[in-house]
Amino acid sequence: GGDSGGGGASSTPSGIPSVTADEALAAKVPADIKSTGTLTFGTDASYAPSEFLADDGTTIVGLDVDLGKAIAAKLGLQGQFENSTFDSLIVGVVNGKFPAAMSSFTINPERMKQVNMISYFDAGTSWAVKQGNPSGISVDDPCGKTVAVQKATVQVDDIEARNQDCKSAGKPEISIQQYTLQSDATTAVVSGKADAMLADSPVVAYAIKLTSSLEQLGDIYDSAPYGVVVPKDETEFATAIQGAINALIADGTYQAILDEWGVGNGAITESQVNPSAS
Amino acid sequence: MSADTREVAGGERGTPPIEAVPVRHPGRWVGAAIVAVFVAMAVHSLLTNPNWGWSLISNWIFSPPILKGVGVTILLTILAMVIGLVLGVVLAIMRLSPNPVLSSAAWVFVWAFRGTPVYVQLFLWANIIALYTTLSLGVPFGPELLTFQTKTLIPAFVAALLGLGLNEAAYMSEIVRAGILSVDEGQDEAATALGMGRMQTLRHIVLPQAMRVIVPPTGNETISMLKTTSLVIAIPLTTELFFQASAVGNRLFQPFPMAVMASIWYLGLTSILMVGQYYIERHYAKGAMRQLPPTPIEKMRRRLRIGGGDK
Amino acid sequence: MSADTREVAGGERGTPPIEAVPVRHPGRWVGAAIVAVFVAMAVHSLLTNPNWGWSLISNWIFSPPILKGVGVTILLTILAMVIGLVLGVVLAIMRLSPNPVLSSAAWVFVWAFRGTPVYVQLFLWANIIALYTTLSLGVPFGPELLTFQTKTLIPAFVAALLGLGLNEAAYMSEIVRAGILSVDEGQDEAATALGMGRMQTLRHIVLPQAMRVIVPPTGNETISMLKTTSLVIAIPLTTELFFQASAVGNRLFQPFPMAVMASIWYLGLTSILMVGQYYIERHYAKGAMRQLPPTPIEKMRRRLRIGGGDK
Amino acid sequence: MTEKPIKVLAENVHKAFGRNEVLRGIDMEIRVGEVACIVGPSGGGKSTFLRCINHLEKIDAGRLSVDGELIGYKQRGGKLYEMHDKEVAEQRRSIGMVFQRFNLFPHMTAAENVMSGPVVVRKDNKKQARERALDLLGQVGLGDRGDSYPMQLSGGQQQRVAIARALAMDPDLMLFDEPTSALDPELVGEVLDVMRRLAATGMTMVVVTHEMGFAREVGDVLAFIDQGVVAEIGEPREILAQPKSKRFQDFLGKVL
Amino acid sequence: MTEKPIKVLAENVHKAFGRNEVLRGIDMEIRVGEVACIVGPSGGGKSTFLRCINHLEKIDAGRLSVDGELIGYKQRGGKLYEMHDKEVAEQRRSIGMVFQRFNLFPHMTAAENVMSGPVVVRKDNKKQARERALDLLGQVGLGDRGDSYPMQLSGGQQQRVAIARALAMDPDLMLFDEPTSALDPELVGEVLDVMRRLAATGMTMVVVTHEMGFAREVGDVLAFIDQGVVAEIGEPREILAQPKSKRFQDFLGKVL
Ligand SMILES: Nc1ncnc2c1ncn2[C@@H]1O[C@H](COP(=O)(O)OP(=O)(O)OP(=O)(O)O)[C@@H](O)[C@H]1O
Ligand SMILES: Nc1ncnc2c1ncn2[C@@H]1O[C@H](COP(=O)(O)OP(=O)(O)OP(=O)(O)O)[C@@H](O)[C@H]1O
Ligand SMILES: [Mg+2]
Ligand SMILES: [Mg+2]
Repeated sequence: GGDSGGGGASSTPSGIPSVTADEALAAKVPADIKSTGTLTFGTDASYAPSEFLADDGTTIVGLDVDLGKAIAAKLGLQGQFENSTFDSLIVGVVNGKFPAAMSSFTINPERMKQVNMISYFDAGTSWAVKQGNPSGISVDDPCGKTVAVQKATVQVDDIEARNQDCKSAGKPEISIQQYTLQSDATTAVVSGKADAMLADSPVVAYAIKLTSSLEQLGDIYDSAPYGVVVPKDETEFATAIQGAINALIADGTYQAILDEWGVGNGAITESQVNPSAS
Repeated sequence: MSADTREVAGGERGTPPIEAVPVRHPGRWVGAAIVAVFVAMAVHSLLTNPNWGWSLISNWIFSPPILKGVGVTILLTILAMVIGLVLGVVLAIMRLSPNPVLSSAAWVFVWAFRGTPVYVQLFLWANIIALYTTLSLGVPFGPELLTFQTKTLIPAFVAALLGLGLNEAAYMSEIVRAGILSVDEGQDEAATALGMGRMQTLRHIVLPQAMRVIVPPTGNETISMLKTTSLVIAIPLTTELFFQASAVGNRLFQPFPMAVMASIWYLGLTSILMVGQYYIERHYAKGAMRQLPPTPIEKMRRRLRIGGGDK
Repeated sequence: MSADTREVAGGERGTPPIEAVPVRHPGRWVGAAIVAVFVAMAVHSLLTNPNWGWSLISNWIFSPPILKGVGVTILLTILAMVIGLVLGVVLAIMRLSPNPVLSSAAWVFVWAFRGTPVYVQLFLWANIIALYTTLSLGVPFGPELLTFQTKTLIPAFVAALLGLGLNEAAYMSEIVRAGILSVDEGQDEAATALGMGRMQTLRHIVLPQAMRVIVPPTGNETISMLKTTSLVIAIPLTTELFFQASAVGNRLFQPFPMAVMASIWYLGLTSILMVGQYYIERHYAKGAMRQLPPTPIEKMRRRLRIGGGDK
Repeated sequence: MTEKPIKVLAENVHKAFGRNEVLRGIDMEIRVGEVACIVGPSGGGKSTFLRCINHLEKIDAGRLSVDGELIGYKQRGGKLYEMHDKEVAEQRRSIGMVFQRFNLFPHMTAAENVMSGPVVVRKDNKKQARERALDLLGQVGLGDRGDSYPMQLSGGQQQRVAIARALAMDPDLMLFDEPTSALDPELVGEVLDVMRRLAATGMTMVVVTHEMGFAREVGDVLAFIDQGVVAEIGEPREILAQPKSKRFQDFLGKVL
Repeated sequence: MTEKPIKVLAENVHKAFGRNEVLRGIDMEIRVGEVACIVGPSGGGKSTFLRCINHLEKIDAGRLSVDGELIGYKQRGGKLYEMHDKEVAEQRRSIGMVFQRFNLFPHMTAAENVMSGPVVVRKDNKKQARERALDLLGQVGLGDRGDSYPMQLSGGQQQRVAIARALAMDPDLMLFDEPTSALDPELVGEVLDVMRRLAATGMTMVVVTHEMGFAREVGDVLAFIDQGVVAEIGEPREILAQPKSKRFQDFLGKVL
């Protein structure tokens, strides 16, 4: 995916302490992965700051990448990220194309029916509009306006629900633009192709930080954790990853990485496998 | 064919027809066997591999969103072809006009639209908005007389039509032009000698005859247009068949079966068009040759009679 | 031309050439004027509207990621065409084989690949992994002898090659087949009578002659392949030109200028190919007709000499 | 036959295609009601001259007028003005032309071919135009073939339809460019008959042909065009009897 | 001329295309060194019979053998087996064929045309094959045209190249299907001369032709094939002098 990341973001952050493997956790890693020595995460690199392409157009960088590599390191593995379309990621994990996926997956029941999800970050949904909200859109009444979202994200359901309300309230429909890439959605707002976009709070925050022409609309809502995705049957592996995350939280690496990407406020205190609350 | 041969040959002097043991072609059958194995594997997996999700497909293939998608796809195809055809004729005539401004303008149009991917063109149309948030009609360099909000003026569907239609126009203009040039010059001369003007000649004499050359490729264009509509995701226009199918696929975490389902729809629609196309071509060939050309199969047969009599 | 006419006519009996006031074509000039206005508007906005971001374009058009993208696009085009050509010839021969298994297999292949959008095919190739986590070679219904991890088997670039190449093969096979069928049957007969087998005849006699019919459309296929590569986003293959361009565009929140930049690249590349194509076609026409056909321009001119002598 | 007014007047007509000088000073006058036959070697410029008469080709130098009216130009004061396409078309209406290769419109029936001029150009009423067409087809002996398409007709029949088509515009001058040389020998006669009858009606005709018999019998004037000039001209029987120029003698040697 | 062994033996040969019975029981024997000429009305089945002799067409009933060997079939025990393409190709090598429309390979020079058989089929060494080709071209009077492409040659020259091409495979039987009927009259002679000389070398030849002169002078046997049967056969001069059957008389009436 294109990336909303400006200049410096590409180089891996320096302030992150190096991670040492934890044998106990490493022991829980499935044999076939252990044998390869690398843990490959599927991701959709169009979602700055969580995962996006650096200026060279090829390297994948971002919050999830740094976290994922740290988790892998804890498990005594080499972390590695592979680009794919967002809608093919979970299926990819289900079918074993990827042993795991990290791509800002908001944990929700439907997804947990398919896979195990290990929480690692708290994010909500928030909206962005052009500076000064020229089209006068509001989160509660987007009816008749043009709104951009990324295909297959939770925000699609969100905006479609709101569109239903508009219809039932007899108001004009929302014209929803579904983009393959989040960066396209963001760009659509900046270029005036859409009146507003809604996406995960860190993405919106980061986009606003990058371009002066955007501002946040309303507050963050629907706060829900992001989760690492692993196959349903790999419960042991799931707990291993959970352990790794908690270890990272404990030794401060976790916080360091979040701060590095300016999303420290989304930190969680403890990682869970398939948290019921969401 | 041996059947009626026998009877025929039997007719005279009751000669026994040749009863020979047919020759074996091991090599050829090995090839066939290999192909057969692949086919078998394919079929086998089609039937057994759950990932194909046939049940899913059969559940969804006639569901409202998909049918709506099919409708939009067909509508897009028709409208885009109409735009392409009309504009194409205009461009072709401009291209052949003695007026340098007109002909070179047409040339540039065709060159630009044939030289860039339609996917990129669609993307550009969608983003024209970024360029002209307000589209102004007016004297260039002068005051703006009329202004529209392009965002409201160019919704996704219109953008898609523009993108597909203008692109098609570039191709159609070449087809129409070829058709016009294919008509014998003697025809213009005769018409001109009767006192017809250039436009009258074009309309009453040249274009009707050009149809023979224009119609068949137009059929092919329609077929490929049907497929090209799947690219409007670049805009994005989300009501079209493939987007709808993959949206369902995402909701169910089953993108593959839904894509297969979309393919089935496309195959069905194009197949219908292809059959029509085949007969259109035969029809126009007939006009040209008085007597029908052999069908591909006939041609194949005749050719094979030679390879040494394998029937 | 009036220049040399004058001198020529002047030659004899020193007759004064006709010095006539040329006729005006108001109607035509109105048309021209309208076109001119549009062109002016376009140029005007091109130069004045900042959104075009010419400076951006000039900054990025030769930047490493874009150049890399161009490279990948060209590479994809070449490799996909090679696959398409080779496989296309095989399919064409299968299609013409007397063996029903082979010919119908080829027919189905062509039908399926020509009947579905290449964009959807690419999507399917990218997701085939989801279908066969492990691709197994083996006796159908029987034990699996060999198995690969498809994930390791099909990286994005290969998937793109497969998708583009196989799709192209379907089209090329039709072109090759048309070429083979275009060769006079007397040629097979002569070869057969000399004692050549069908494959020898095909290789030494038929294919070389079929080239005349095969090569020109192949050129067109190459041109359109260059544009089709922009669809590999369906996989996604992110190193290709348009994806890289729009990635930059997104990074700078300037999608439009970057798309324009990509278009400029495509236009440049296709223009080069088109020129080549033009001469290929003339070359093969020459072979066929001993004497070159008029260039489009010549033809146009001649036609216009008739509309009533406007030059 | 001197007192009739002049129909076609060519004075020193020049025409070149690029560097190829085709007409290098043609002089000819044809009077109302005359049948002028033009003969000459291939490439001599016969067709080109004929095409200049109805402005299918534009002359480079000289004067070419029909009924005293310049073809393709208007003279106002000392100045020449090119005519507008419409005016040229206007002039062509009264000049019928018949081509070597017939050039019938293949997508129209014989009757529609004959109607096409009147209906499209003169905007005649279709019904009357059709009656007139069938009448004309009758005159060329094809009254019953009105609904046949050209490709269903023999060459001779096609050429006769072409003549009827030209006549449908009620021309007072008819140009024929080798009307019979694309026909099988046995079909030549029927076309010449029609032309003969047409001549008898007093139509002014300019006929490029290789049929010396026709020229001798029907022609009032015979012109020998070679290398872009009228090399010899006169009363057919006379000049065929004793051709003066060497070139003409050689030519006759070949064709007779 | 009776004692020579039989080269081609056709017994009651039948061939139909779909419902169209083309050969309805052809009987003919041609002995080594004979020149058999076949004449007959168009559509009578002459070409088809010729094509059956080298199995370009498959016969439906009857027996057709060359040198006592069945064409296209093997007999083992009482049973007939179809031959494999390769074996048929094998048989064809020793049978040369010359077509009405020459069928030279347009993408090859004359020499390459002549070489093509030996090089592709017999895998001869290119260099020697070329020498042989030029030698053969010399024999048909085209020693100097080895590097010309077919379209640079006249019809007569092309047909002579075609004959050389057939001879390059060292056949002991040559089939000619109206070798001169696509040629302008003035070119017929040169081809017939070549064939005459070829006959003089003792080559067995089957010639479908309309050249009665050639048949009378060179032919040892003349067969009249009509409606798919040999309606009359015998020593050319005799049967041309007093044709028995009515059909043959009529036919001769037309062609002579
Ligand atoms: N449209 C044209 N463009 C260029 N050259 C032309 C054109 N028309 C005719 N010519 C040339 O003008 C010369 C005279 O042509 P024209 O047809 O008038 O001869 P002609 O006397 O009619 O010969 P023919 O008896 O073969 O018809 C020829 O050399 C021909 O090549
Ligand atoms: N390949 C074919 N398929 C179908 N019918 C055929 C084929 N070849 C020949 N025929 C038919 O067989 C009949 C005899 O054809 P053949 O060419 O043998 O006659 P012929 O004696 O050679 O005539 P000609 O002198 O014109 O060559 C004709 O009616 C022809 O239509
Ligand atoms: Mg002429
Ligand atoms: Mg024959």
